[in-house]
Parts: sequence; C-alpha cells; structure tokens
Amino acid sequence: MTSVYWVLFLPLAMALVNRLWGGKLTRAMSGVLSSLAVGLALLFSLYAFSRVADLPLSDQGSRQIFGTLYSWISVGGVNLGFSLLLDPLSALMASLVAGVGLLIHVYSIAYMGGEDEGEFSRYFAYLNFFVFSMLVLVMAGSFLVMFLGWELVGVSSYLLIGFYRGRESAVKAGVKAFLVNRVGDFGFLLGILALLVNYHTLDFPAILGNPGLLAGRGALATVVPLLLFAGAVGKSAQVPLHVWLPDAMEGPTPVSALMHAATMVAAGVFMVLRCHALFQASPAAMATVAWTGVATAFLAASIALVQTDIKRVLAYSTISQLGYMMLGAGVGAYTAAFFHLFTHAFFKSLLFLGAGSVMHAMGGELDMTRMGGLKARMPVTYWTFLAGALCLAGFPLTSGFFSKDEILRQALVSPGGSPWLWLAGTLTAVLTAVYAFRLVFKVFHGETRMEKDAWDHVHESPAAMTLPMVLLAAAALLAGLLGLPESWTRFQPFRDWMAPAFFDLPAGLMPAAQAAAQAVPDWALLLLASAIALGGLAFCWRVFARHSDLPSRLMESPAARGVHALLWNKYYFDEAYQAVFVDGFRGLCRLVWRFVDEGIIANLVDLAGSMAEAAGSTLTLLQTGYVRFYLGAFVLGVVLILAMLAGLI
Amino acid sequence: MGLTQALFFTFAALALASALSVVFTRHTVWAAYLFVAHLLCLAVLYACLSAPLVAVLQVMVYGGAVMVLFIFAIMILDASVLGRLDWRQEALQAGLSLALGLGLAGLLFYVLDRHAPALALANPVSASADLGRGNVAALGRMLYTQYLLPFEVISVLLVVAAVGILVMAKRKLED
Amino acid sequence: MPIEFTLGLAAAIFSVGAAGVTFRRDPLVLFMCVEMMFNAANLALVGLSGYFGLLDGQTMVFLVLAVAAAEVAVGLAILIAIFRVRQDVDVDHVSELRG
Amino acid sequence: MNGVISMNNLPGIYPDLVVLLGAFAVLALELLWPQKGSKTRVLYVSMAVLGLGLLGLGARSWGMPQEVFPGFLRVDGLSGMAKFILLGIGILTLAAGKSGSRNLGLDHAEYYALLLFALFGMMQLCGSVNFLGTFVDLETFSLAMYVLAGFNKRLAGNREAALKYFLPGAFAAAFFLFGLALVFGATGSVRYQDFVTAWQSPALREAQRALMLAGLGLMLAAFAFKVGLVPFHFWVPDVYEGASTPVSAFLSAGAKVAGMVALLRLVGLVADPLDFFQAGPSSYALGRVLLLLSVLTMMVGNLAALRQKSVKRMLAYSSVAHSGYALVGLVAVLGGHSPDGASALMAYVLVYVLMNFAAFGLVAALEAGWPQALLGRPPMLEDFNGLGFAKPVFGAALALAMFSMAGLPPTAGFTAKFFLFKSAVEAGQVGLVVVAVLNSVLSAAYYLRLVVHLYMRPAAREAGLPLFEGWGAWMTVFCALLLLFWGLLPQSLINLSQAATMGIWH
Repeated sequence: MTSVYWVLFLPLAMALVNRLWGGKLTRAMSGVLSSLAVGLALLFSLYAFSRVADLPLSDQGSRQIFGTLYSWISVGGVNLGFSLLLDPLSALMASLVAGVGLLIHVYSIAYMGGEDEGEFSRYFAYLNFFVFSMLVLVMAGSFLVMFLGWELVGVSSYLLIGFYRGRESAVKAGVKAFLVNRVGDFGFLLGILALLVNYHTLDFPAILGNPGLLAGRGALATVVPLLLFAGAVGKSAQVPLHVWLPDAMEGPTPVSALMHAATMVAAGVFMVLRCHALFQASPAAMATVAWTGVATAFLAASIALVQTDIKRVLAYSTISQLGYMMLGAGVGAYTAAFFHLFTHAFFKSLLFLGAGSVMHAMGGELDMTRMGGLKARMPVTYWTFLAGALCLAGFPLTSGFFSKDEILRQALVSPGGSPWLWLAGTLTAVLTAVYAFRLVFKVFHGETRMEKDAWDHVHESPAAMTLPMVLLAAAALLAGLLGLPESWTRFQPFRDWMAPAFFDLPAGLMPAAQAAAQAVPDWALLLLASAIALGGLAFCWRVFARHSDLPSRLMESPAARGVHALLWNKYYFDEAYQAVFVDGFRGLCRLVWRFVDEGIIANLVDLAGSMAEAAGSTLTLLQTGYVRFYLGAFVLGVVLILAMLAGLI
Repeated sequence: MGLTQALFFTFAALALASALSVVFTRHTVWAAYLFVAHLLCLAVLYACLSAPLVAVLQVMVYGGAVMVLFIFAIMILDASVLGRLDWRQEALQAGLSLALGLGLAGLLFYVLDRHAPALALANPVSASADLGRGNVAALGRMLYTQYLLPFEVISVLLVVAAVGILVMAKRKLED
Repeated sequence: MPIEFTLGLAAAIFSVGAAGVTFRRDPLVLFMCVEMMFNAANLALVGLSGYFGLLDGQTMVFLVLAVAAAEVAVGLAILIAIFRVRQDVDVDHVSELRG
Repeated sequence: MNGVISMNNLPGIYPDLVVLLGAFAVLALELLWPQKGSKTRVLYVSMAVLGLGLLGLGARSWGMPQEVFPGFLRVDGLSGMAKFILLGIGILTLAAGKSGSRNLGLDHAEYYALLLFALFGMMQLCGSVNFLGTFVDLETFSLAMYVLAGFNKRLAGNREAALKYFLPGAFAAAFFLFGLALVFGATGSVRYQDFVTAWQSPALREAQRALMLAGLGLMLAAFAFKVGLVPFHFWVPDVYEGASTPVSAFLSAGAKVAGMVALLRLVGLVADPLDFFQAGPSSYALGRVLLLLSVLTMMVGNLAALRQKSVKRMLAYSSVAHSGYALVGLVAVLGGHSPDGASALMAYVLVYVLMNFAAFGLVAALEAGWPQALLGRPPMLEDFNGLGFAKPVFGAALALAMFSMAGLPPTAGFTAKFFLFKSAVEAGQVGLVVVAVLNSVLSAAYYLRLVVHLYMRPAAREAGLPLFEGWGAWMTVFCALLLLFWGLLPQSLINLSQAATMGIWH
C-alpha cells in the first residue's frame, strides 16, 4: 500500500509546488520536475503492479490489496474510510494513466514552451493535479474515494479546458464541461447514497463482493446501477451528455490528448467496469449500458464523418470509441472493454499529439481542408499519426483491430449480446474506417492547399514532441499482442491478468438466438473486420486522395498495394453509384449532426440551462422591492402552513 | 346578561370597529386617534376579563406612552394623506389584502371554532384565588420568581432599545 | 365571558391587523397595524388567563407590553431616520433594492 | 422554589453573562475613550470578551444537560454547540469589519455593543425551553439586528435594509406571539416540557392537538422568517445587499444559527425520536409543511441566485438555498427515528457559517479598499476579475469556499451535505434527497461563475480596486482551511454535532 500512497502523493505535491512557487521556478525546472513526479508515480504504480502479481491466484477476487488510509467518518455503526484498492484493474489502469501522463508531460514541455513562466507553471500545476485526481479515482477503494476523485477530475479538467482564459470560448467550454458532468454526478451521488443505506458501507470489497444483497431488494437492483451509470454517461461523454467533449477542445492540445486517452473520459467506463458486479445483477441495466454505448458509437462516428476540424474529428471519434467500450461493458465483455480502453489510450493520445504537432507546425491551424501534403515536411508526425489512424480504423493486426473485434464478437455471442447490437457496432466500424483514413489523406496527402509562406514555415516538431509520439506509436501497434484472439493462441497475458477482477456473466441467461450466434466462427468475424478496415482505406484513398500524386507514392508500400489490389476493381466499377450513395450518406450524416446533435441534444442541454435561467428571472421579478409585497407573501405563507396543519391541504 | 358582560360585548364590537377604521381611514392623524380608541376599548375588555392591572397598564403604556410616540412621529414626518393611486391598482391591492386577511381569519376561526370549546375539559385548573381584584401582589410575586429570567432579559432588551434609538436618532449630528 | 368569543375576537383583530399591514402605504399606520396584532395576542392571553384561572397569562402580557413598547420606540426611530430624509412618506417608494 | 435564581446555577450561563457584561463594558468605554481613533481598542476589547466566553464555554457548559432556570433555560450540548458557533460568529464578524469599519461608518462603540447584545439574545435563545422566553430572546436580538442593519444612515442601502428588515420582523414577532397564545390555550402552559407532556399524553384530544399544531405553525412562520425560508425570504436579498457587509455576514450566520436551533427545539417538541410512533399522524402534517418549505426554499434560492450579478445578492440567495438544505435535516428528524437528522443539521449549520464568512470576508476586504466614491455600491462579480492571480492565496481560499458551497469533495461542504442526505435517506425521505441533490448540481452553476471571474477573467481594474489584505482577507483563508480540514477529516465535526444533539429533548 505504501507504494500507492507515493503514486498519489508525488503528482499532488508537484501540483502544489508549481502553483505556489510557480513564478520562481524556471520553465525547465518546472517542466522537468513535474514530469519527474509523474515518472516516479509511474515507477511506483509499476511496483504496485508487481505486488499484485505476487499475490497467489486462488479464485476470483483474491488478488486484492485493500487498505484504509484513515477513517473519514464513523457514524451510527457506519464506517467510511479513505480506502484504496489495489487489484489487477486498478494497478493496470494506474500504470496506464501514469504512463500516458508521463509522455504527455514530456511532450508539453516543448508544446507549451511559448508561454511565459507563470502560465507555464500554472499549466503544469493543473496537469499534475489532473493526473493526481485521476489516480485517486482509479485507486479508490470505496465509492466515497471514487467520488472524490470523480469530482477532482471534474474540477481539474475544468481548469485545464479553460486554461486560455483570454478566450471567451475556452472559459465557456470549461464551465460547460463541468456543469454537464455535474448532471451525471447527480445520479452518481444518489446511487452512492442508495448503496450506503443498503450496505452500511461504501467499500468496494464489501459491496461488489455481495451484489446479491441489492438484487434481493427488487427495483433497487436496476435503479442503483442506472444511477451509477448516469455518472458514467456524463463523464464518458455518452449520448445525451456527450455535448461537452467536442467543446473541450478549447484546452491546450496535450490536455485533450490526456483527457481523451486514459483520464477523464475513461473514468466512466472504468467505473462501470469496477461496478460490473452490480450491473450484471440486472439485465435491464446491462441492456441500457449496451444500447447507450452502441447508439453513442454510431451517432458520434457518423458525425465525425463530416467534420473538417482535426481535433473535432478526433473528439467525436473518442466519443464513438467510448461507445464501443460501453457496448463491451454492457454485454458482459469486461476484459474486451478494458482492453479496448487500454489500446485506445495509446492510439488516441498518439493521434492527439500528432494533431498537436500539426497545429504546432501550422501556427494553430486546425481545418483539414486547408492542409494536405504534410507528409513530406513532417515524416515522423505522418508515420506515427498513420499508425494511430490504422489502430483507430481497426486495420488488421494493429491493437485496435483486436480489441474492437473482440467487443463486436462478444456483442454477438455473449449471453448479454444481440445480433442487432453487433450489426450496429459493425456499421459503426465501417464509418470509423472511413473517417479515420479521410483524416489521414486530407491532412498529409495530396497537394498542399496552404498558402506559400505558411507552407514554407512547416517543419517537423522538436524531439521532445516526436519522441513521445514514436513511443506511443510503437505501443499502439504492438499492444495488440497482449490480447490476440483466443482461437489463435493460448498466450493471453491480458485476459489472464484481468481474470481475477471480473466475474463472468451467468451463462444461464442466454436466449436461444444467442446460442445459435455462438456458432459463428471466429475467423469469419476477424475476416469481416479486416475487410471493413481495408475497405475503408481503399474507399478513402479513392475519394479523398485520388486527384493527388501521393497515392502512387503510397503504392510503394507493399501493404497498401495489397489493399489497393484487393478492393480497387469493385469500387471502380461502381463509381457512379458510390458517388451518389456517399454523397447521399454524407448528407444524411450532416443532417444527423445538424438536427439531432446541434438541433436537439445540444438544445436540450441548453434548454435545461435556459429554463433554469428563465425560472430565475421570474423569481427575481417577484423580488419587487416593495416591502408590503413581502409582507403579503408572509401572510400567504402563514395561511399555507395553517391550512396544511389543519389538514385542509 | 350582567353588566360586565354587556360592557364586554359592547366594547368588543367597538374594538373591532375601531380596528377596521384604522385600516380604512385615509388620514394618518385620524388613524392615530382611532388607534387610541381601539387600545382603550381593549383596556375595558381586560378589565372585564378580571385583569385590572393589565387594563391599567394598557391605558398607561399603550394609550399613553406609545400613542405619544406615534403622535410625535406623525409631527416629525409631517404625515398627511398619501396621494391616491390609480384606481385599478388600489382596487387590486385592497382585494389582495382583503383576501389575505380573510384567508388568515378563516383559518384561525376554523381552528378555534372547532377546538376552543373543548378547552374547558383540557385543563381542569380550578380558578385561583389570586385572580380577581387583588391580583397585583400575586402578579408581582410571579414576576420576581417564576418569570424572573424573562423579566431580566427584558431589562437588557430595554437597554438595547435605548442604544438603538440613540444610534438611529443621534448619529446624524455627530458626523 | 365565553372563551370562544374572546379568542375569536382576538383572531379577528389579528387578521384585520395583518390585512392592514399589507394594505396601508403609510409607514406609521402600517406599524400601528402591527401593534394591533400584538394587542390581539395579548387579548387572547388575558382571556385565557381568566378562563384557566391562571395568572401566567397576565404575567406574560405584562412582559409583552414592555417588549412591545420597546419595539415601538425602536421602530419609530428607524422609521423617522428613514423617512426624514425623503420627500414623501410612502413605503412603496423605498424600493431601490430589488431583483 | 420554582425559577428563583440560585447563584449556584449562574456559572451554567457563564458565556452569556460574559457577553452581556462585555456589552455594558463596551458602552462604558465610550465614555472613557471618547476620542476618535480609539475604536480599534474597543474592537479588541469586544474580541477579548468573546474569547473569554469561548473559554468559559469550554470549561462549564458541556456535560450533563441541566435546566439552569427551571422551565426557562436549559444548558445542554445543543446550546453549548450553538453558543460555540455564535461566539465564533462574533469574532469573525469583528474580524470582517476591522479593516473597513471606518469606511463603512461602523467604528462606533454602539456598533460593538449592539453586536454583543445581539449575540447575548441569540445565546439565550439557543437554550430557551419556554415559549415566552423564546419570544423575549427573539425580540432582544432582533431589535439589535434592526439597528445594525441600518447602522450607517448615510448610506441609502442601509436605511432601506433597516426598513425591510424591521417591518417584517415585527410582523413575524406578532405571529409568534399569537402562536404562543394558542399554545397557552391548548396546554395552559408555555413551557416546552409541558407541551411535550401534553403531546405525548394518552389523554390528548384531537382538539388540543390541533390548537397546539396551529400555534406551533405560527411560531414556525416567525422562525422561517428569521432563517429565510420561502415564502418568508423576500427580505433576505434586499437586506443583505443593503446592509454593510460585516453586518450582512452577521445577519446571515447568526440569525440562521439561532433560528435553526430554535426550530430544532420546536420541531423536536412533536418529534421525540423515541416516541415518534406514539406521536401519531399529526406530526406527519408538520413534516409535510417542512418538506414543502424545504423544497420551495432550495428551488427558489438556487434559481434566483443564477441570475445575480451582485455578489452579496448572490450570497443572499445562496443563503436562502442553504436554509433549504438545512431543513432537510429537520424533515429527517420528523420523518424517522434516527437522531442523525439533528446532528447533521447542526454540522451543516456550522459548515455553512464557515463558508459564509469565507465569502463575506473577502467581499468585506474588497470594500475596505474602496474609495469613498464607490461606497454603497454593491460589489459585483466583475470586481473579482483576475483576483485569483493577483492574490493567489486569498483567491484560492475563496474558490475553495465556493466549491464547498457547491458541495464538492474534499471540502466540508460535501461532508456536511453527505451526512445530511444520508440521514434523510435513512429516514425514508428519498424524494426530498433527490430534489436536494439536483439543487446542489444546479447551484454549481452560480458558484462556479465567481470562480470563473477569479481565475478566468483578466483583471480590468487591478489598480483601481485593490484587495485590502487585512483581517477580513485572512479570515477567508482561516475559514477555507477549516473547510478543507473538515472535508478531509470530518470525524471531529461529526462527533461534535452528535455529542451536541444527544438527548436534547429530555
């Protein structure tokens, strides 16, 4: 447990140092010390990881180290402690958070180099605080501590999103992120209270080890998980509370990378996985999670298809990928969902860092229609970005391929799955492949659409920025090895590691249709997934890069030539039809985005806000300033009280 | 009906009537006179309710001291008839006040009408010998024994009032 | 004296006072109406005192009289302090603070 | 002999007596030190008096509950804790006003004397177990408060505040008195103990019960006015905005503590947890009333606060909303048989006082540095622009207080809300808790707005409106640290409030 304290303490201490003595530290000191703090936190969390691995593996739930730092409240026989839990889930997640956090810290030293010292240390203070908050959330051993981390993450993300305080939009985005998250917290806190009243404790081992207690309380078994899920919907940007995430781009780009990878948005998925024992006691709750996930995945992917702002495309893609994770969690594929979270952390932070590198080179430009041809000037950024995009699109043998495929497979064959879930997920995979490659082609390929002098300034980013990208690219490409399909090999390090942390979905629930679906061979699904990714690549190449000479250079790569050869003819013959279909579909997607997202959901959120505002206005109108009016209200109140006490109302 | 009762009911009617007149008369000075009348009616009622000391105090404190304060205030503020409002506004305000007053009265009557008659059974306390004409000594004894604490606190309250009045009335000259 | 009648009378005067408070714009008359409400409560106490044969009610009225007199003094001081600097005496015109 | 002062009992109210004597002493000092500029000394004397009171409190007033004046005044944990909070409020108010007292025209011995008198009244009220005593104590501190609200008559805001506080205040007192008469009619006594005895007596008849409830209802209205429950709250924003800032802070905190403690005792009359089921369905009616008031108060307070640009007005509406939250504890007292409702209420009140003074302290510090021309203008949100960077320590303290008000961990605001909501859920008041949690989500919007101004707006008039780094500002830091401490280690807070509410009704 001591190592865990260090994991938490170091980033917090450094955040305070940066905040309080920030003005006195040089930029290099501030940046290096902050990175060092996170680096040491990473070492300690790896040590914690090894400690968990040392524990004997007897049965499920055995690999747990549970400790209470101190007793928070003890009241009426209820003991609420500040407790931490170290198990395969939290150990891996903490290492992931610290690892990605470290890379992003290093990257930030270069990226934020242009800021003056005060701003620089303020940035690192917030960044350290963010990592600390997320680590609290991850290491939490009780719902109470998790809620603490949950809110701290909210506060620190609000500070980071609104970092550029001169920009009104940044401030608004920060506030929006915080408030939308608070809506989710509303459910989360109620869920926690319900658990407290039923279990008389909030410690994870006591509650999650005994889901049967809640299951015996009728509707509570469904209500409580759904309340908890409301928190996850807010934090993980699921429909309909996803509106804050695209706006959260207003923060510095490395922050987006951190937020979209292992921290903040992953918290919701992490929480659902942590509480899966409660969720799986209620089929209705599981179904809600799964369908919310798949709906989010589809909606966000279709929106990403028509965006031209790089970071915005990436933001919607995050929402979509989180939808996949929720889908996995909802069908009982916990390991797969967490594996996707794991691989996504690498490739999505990679993509954001790549986008940041592009921005850095282009003086803040984000519109991909004004880019193109960057491949030549920024080779490292290009190749690493491509690696990330391949993973995102589920290109065969990359990590995203394996993790996404496993979720889709489980959506089909798991007792909690359904063919419809699978179908929707697969359709989303098609969209994903298209928007991922579109991004790559538009930005890096073809003739540049930039102005001459801007183009002359384009340059590769410094090593402090490219090095994290290269490392992440390697991780993103290779992470798949940890979770190859079970039909391929018995080497399953990820699955074996997570096994003690997750309960299986009871098999008895399986409807007949599912049993039939189980007959679908694994290789067929893998083949389909490969086809989707490759098809998407070919299609994008066709649509977005055809008029440039870059495709011919791309053809020199053997893999791309193979893809091209496989799909070329089919799309070539159907070109006219494709154009109509694609245009039509793009129109549809734009429509979805305009009406559903901007028109309805964003407006619903705004509507709630403006209703509150309007109610406030009405109420302040009552505040007339006339004391006789106040006295009249007083009499009215007395009449009301008397009538109620006399039993008349 | 004995004389006391006749007096009681007569002055009860007068008290209510003067109270209503205070509310409805438009002139501040008239309101003050009617208020004095109201207070004196109450003093008579107190006397009828076998509380002669309270009746005397009522005349002295309220009918005398308090009313003098009011009259002084009227003189200082040079109060006269306030201008009429737009008749719609006036009617609206009157209507609302009436509704509130009736609502309050209705509820109080509802509670009292249904429950006050039963009070007789609630507290079978025999009439004490202290009550009646010679109760001044007994009242004084009570003030200094059982009710000593509030009595003392009221002396603090009077100091607070004195300081407060000083602040409100004098400070202006000092600065 | 029937106790119901005394209490009813007190309630009636109390309500008249409450209505008057919300109706009158003249601060002095408004304040008189508040005093009327105090007196109504006193009337109830005196009535109950006689009814129960308990001296407590009268003792309390004695104390309440002192409190009410102090309150009147402070209240009038406040009203004078406020309205002396104004051109008119209308409670409704003291309504700068609102919203 | 019943009620006669015995000298042996007086040490039980030692803190009250110290404060009272201190008030007289301060008045006398006006004669000894008439020259201008001596008022800081008076302030130190007042603080010393309050400190002495706190010392005496520690020595004597805890321990076994006892009736110091039988039938009138009780000394128990509840009154002990309330006095502890009230004395603290006194010290904090003096600190908040120290730097700006000349500016605000508060540097007069009468100001300090009235403050001490008001505190004496409140302290008496917190131990009162007699309706008449409650009335007298209520009037004592109210009279002082009316004058304090309008203390600086040169400011139009002060004058209007005094009017808007005084008229409804006197009105409320009349309602209290009529309620007292009804209770006297129903039970023939004005002691709390007799009320409880009658209420729990098997011979209690419906007629009597109805009168008792109606009387209690009228008194409830008077205290609802004091603590600012909707629809008795209308004076709150106007008076807080109009009165001088230290006075507003004192009003909001002191009146709330005294009012809530009194409400707790009143409600406790019909809701002895041990005999709840005996009490029958009539206390259910009172529970419904409180429930409705709580919901209305939270909604109205938070919604109206959303629109405010003036910081004091926003804090006023927020204080209304906080009364609504605190009432959740009272509903829990009535609705269930766990004493946690009462202790949660007390913990919440204490935390509220700290949050409130943290906020008002910085407002006062801001005003203390204002030029004469700006006096009387309410501080706006814009005045806090960029303060978080100009003054990192004070800005952070204020931000922490705002997060605490919004109920975010790891602040005491979260702890107290959590404890409160837990007790209500245990009492079966799930619906109320849902509303309360929803409201705390809503309230984040306006608390956050102040934080936005602190940290995310450039300081437009950095030179024009400096923050006066006097006692007020450091008081904010002090309160914020305490909020953080009780957020992380709340056990002492819980223990304190549980000890305070143990066995308060018998």
